[in-house]
Amino acid sequence: MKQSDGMTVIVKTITRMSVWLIILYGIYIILHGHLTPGGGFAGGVIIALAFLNVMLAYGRKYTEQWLNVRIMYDLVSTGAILFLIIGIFGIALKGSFLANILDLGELFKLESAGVIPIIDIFIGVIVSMGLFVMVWTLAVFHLEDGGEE
Amino acid sequence: MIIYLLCFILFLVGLYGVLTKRNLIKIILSLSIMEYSANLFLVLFGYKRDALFPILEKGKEIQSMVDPLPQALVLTSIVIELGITAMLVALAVRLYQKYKTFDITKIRRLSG
Amino acid sequence: MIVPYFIIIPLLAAFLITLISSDDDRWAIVISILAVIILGILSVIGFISVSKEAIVYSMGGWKIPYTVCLVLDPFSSFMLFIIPLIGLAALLYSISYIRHLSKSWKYYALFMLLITGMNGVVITGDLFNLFIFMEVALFAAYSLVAYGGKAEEFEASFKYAVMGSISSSLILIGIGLTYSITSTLTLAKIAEVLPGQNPVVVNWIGAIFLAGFGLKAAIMPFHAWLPDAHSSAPAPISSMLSGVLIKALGIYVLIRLFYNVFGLPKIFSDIFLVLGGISIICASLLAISQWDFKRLLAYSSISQIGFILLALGIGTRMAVFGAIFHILNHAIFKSLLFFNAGTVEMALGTRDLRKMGKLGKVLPITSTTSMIATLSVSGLPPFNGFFSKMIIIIAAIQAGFFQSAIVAVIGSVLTLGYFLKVQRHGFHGEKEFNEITNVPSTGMRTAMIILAILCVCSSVLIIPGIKDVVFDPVIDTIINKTEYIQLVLGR
Amino acid sequence: MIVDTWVIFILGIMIIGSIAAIEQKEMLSAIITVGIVGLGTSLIFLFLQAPDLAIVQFLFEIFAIIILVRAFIKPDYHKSEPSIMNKIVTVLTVLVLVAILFCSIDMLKALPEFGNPSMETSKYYVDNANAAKETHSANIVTSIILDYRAYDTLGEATVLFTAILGTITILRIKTKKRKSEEAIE
Repeated sequence: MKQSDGMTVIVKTITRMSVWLIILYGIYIILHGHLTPGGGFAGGVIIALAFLNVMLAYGRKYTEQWLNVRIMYDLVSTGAILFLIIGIFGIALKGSFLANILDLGELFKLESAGVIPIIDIFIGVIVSMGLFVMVWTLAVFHLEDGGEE
Repeated sequence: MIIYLLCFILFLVGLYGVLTKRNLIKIILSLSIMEYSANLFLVLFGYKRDALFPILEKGKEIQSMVDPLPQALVLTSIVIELGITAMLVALAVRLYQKYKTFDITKIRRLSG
Repeated sequence: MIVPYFIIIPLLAAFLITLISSDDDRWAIVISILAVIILGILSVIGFISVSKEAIVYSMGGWKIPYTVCLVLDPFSSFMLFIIPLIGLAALLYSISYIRHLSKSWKYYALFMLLITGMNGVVITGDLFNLFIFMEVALFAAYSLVAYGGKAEEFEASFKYAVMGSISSSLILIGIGLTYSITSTLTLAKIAEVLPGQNPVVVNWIGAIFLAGFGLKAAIMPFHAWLPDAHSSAPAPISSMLSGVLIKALGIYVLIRLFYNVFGLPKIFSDIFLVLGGISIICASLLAISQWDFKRLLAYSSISQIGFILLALGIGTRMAVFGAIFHILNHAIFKSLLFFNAGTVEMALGTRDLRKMGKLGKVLPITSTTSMIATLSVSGLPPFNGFFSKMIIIIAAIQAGFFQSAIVAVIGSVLTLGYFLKVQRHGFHGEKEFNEITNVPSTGMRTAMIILAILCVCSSVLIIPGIKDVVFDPVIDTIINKTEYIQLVLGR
Repeated sequence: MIVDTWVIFILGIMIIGSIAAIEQKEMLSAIITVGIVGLGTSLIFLFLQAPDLAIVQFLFEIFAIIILVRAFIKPDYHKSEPSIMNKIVTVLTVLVLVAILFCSIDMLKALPEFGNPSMETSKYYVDNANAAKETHSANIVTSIILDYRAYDTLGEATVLFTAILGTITILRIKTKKRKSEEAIE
């Protein structure tokens, strides 16, 4: 099974056309987490699956050029830190950890529910980037030479 | 009651797989079956007859809703389940690399 | 309010280490040691401030049963003190030990996550939250056990992960059953509602939790993973796992659930007594037949956990005192023994007691501290192990459990037996060594010396004046079920 | 009552499917079968009025299958010879599990009836959609996981973070040859 070559032209073309749509849909799901079913976890996995699509269709080399795994990995910890910092802001502004510090806004509006959509975005970043990095590490691992010095 | 019983049978099937199967991947699969059943238990306990999902819609009257708390809990445990699957797969791949087999009875450097 | 910082600090440290470190591990070491020291100071402040009145902290400013609450009472702050204490020693020991294995910042990030998980379990007052932070600690533990990168380590880690996830599923079902009959997740509220429920379901829940958390504590029928995991892990991780993790995730939760929530029904105290007795005797017998140093120590951990469980089964005030004192003492001397084993392994490249010999000359500090730890674990005065074991035995006799007292005495004798074997073959054997390749570094030696001093010093805690200050509030929180409910629910 | 019938039907299929997956000789079909069992779970979540969970379960299931197929690689990795010991273990395990099942019937009977939870705590969230009014999030499940119990979600994100870090650590670890290994070889 050669992974670096990728699949046929048809698959590649369809992937190229659909990947942005899938990512957009994932972002939509993340942003509407407080209004409709879905949220950070579901949307994050959708985005991760889009990246995975690219990896399966184009192979490892192209994906390495397209995506920087190291930056994705840093984004995971950045997302986690920002989530924690929001919690700490809760202590500073409202006196208790993870309090809803922002204005609640109007029910059923996209920009409502205070801090909830923001946390949803951070979770989306953690899940999408993190799961892709996880699968990437599994995929680049060679049984023959992996890990031995 | 019959639903709970079936759900518990599903759990025991998973447990059976973990205890008797010798292939690492089979063990991982059985573990995920166990987790499905545990998740199902939680959601079953929260179901209310003739109630709707706990999401408001604009311009719609507030109706009776099913219990949202178990759903929140299960959302968490599904993510945990994926985490443990990934870690077990990583370990299984490393074990294959070292022992050249997925059979747990042949992976036995530790004993006693 | 200091309560949420017990989670925030180690979590922030873990995330920062992941974010800023590249190939270098210097910043990781600095951050993690700093975080552990701050946690230690916080826990002391916490212990002093809660000895009069415990703190209940509700998340996000919501009312208690509707959100997650954190409870800092004397018992949890006692555990919160042990975690950074052993953690600091383990970190000091790790610095050069891990460079010797494989230098990476990931070790420190995972170490901080391990501490986060344990702190989270100890401080929470919510059943499901306890489950989540237990998983954090376990995930970190699985990957740290495999950190050495050898075949046996992956095997041990796989076994541990499989066992751990079986018990996690069991616990999740237990949580589901609890929720179905009590309709709440706050431990105090469960404790209030549970007595009026159907006893069949309540006993089943108890049995499921006993199996689930018993697996984490490695009580005897559920112990199969511990000897592998604890003997294969890197030495500082073995000491964290044996010294703190099985107590924070296993024993602590068992005490919280069965004392504070279930109110220790008779049937479960009997089960505790029986399982404790089985653990003491069987694990000691298994330990005697071992030649692998770390494996012997791992079996010894099971038998010492048996002592704690036995004391919990007796359930009198004195027995509980013995149990928590033994938790502290076992954490100290078992960590020290694992450090010794790690140093010897690093120096000689073997864990087999038959291949060791006279080590007094080449490893003077290791062999002296191991002697202190041996005397301590086998219960000889004036070391700390003697006092906690003696209190447990006296409590058993006072409460009329003569069989348990006899079992405990036999257990202590067996312990002395297999540790004499360690000393005789491992440190005072016939083989002579003149030179060794890997000399223990300053950090490693410091860690061992600190713990050896603590082995002697912690027997001071038995003096009545000090005991009243340190242990009495802890015992009060464990014994008083109603007080815990009133405290959390604010009545 | 139609929900009961559907749930029992799907659960029955799931049990048959999981037995089939566990006893299956070929590994790829076993993985796919477990995937179908997972999708059955997702379907039950839909019937039980939990669309959030159905979506998340569905997506995470796909992800889990991808990871598992990645570990499977080639069929000849999974040869195993039958042994008598294994058969004895299997029979004993089945007996013990059936015994547990019979003991559990009493407990399962004593549980609250299906479809009729007491909801003492969650009344607060659901009555008049109180949770939505307090947090201004129309999705009450979201309002619980990200506001009332946001601390749980922080823990959950940490679990995921730990799993990622752990996977990378396990797969990337490089070992120096240690003395003990040299001694064995």
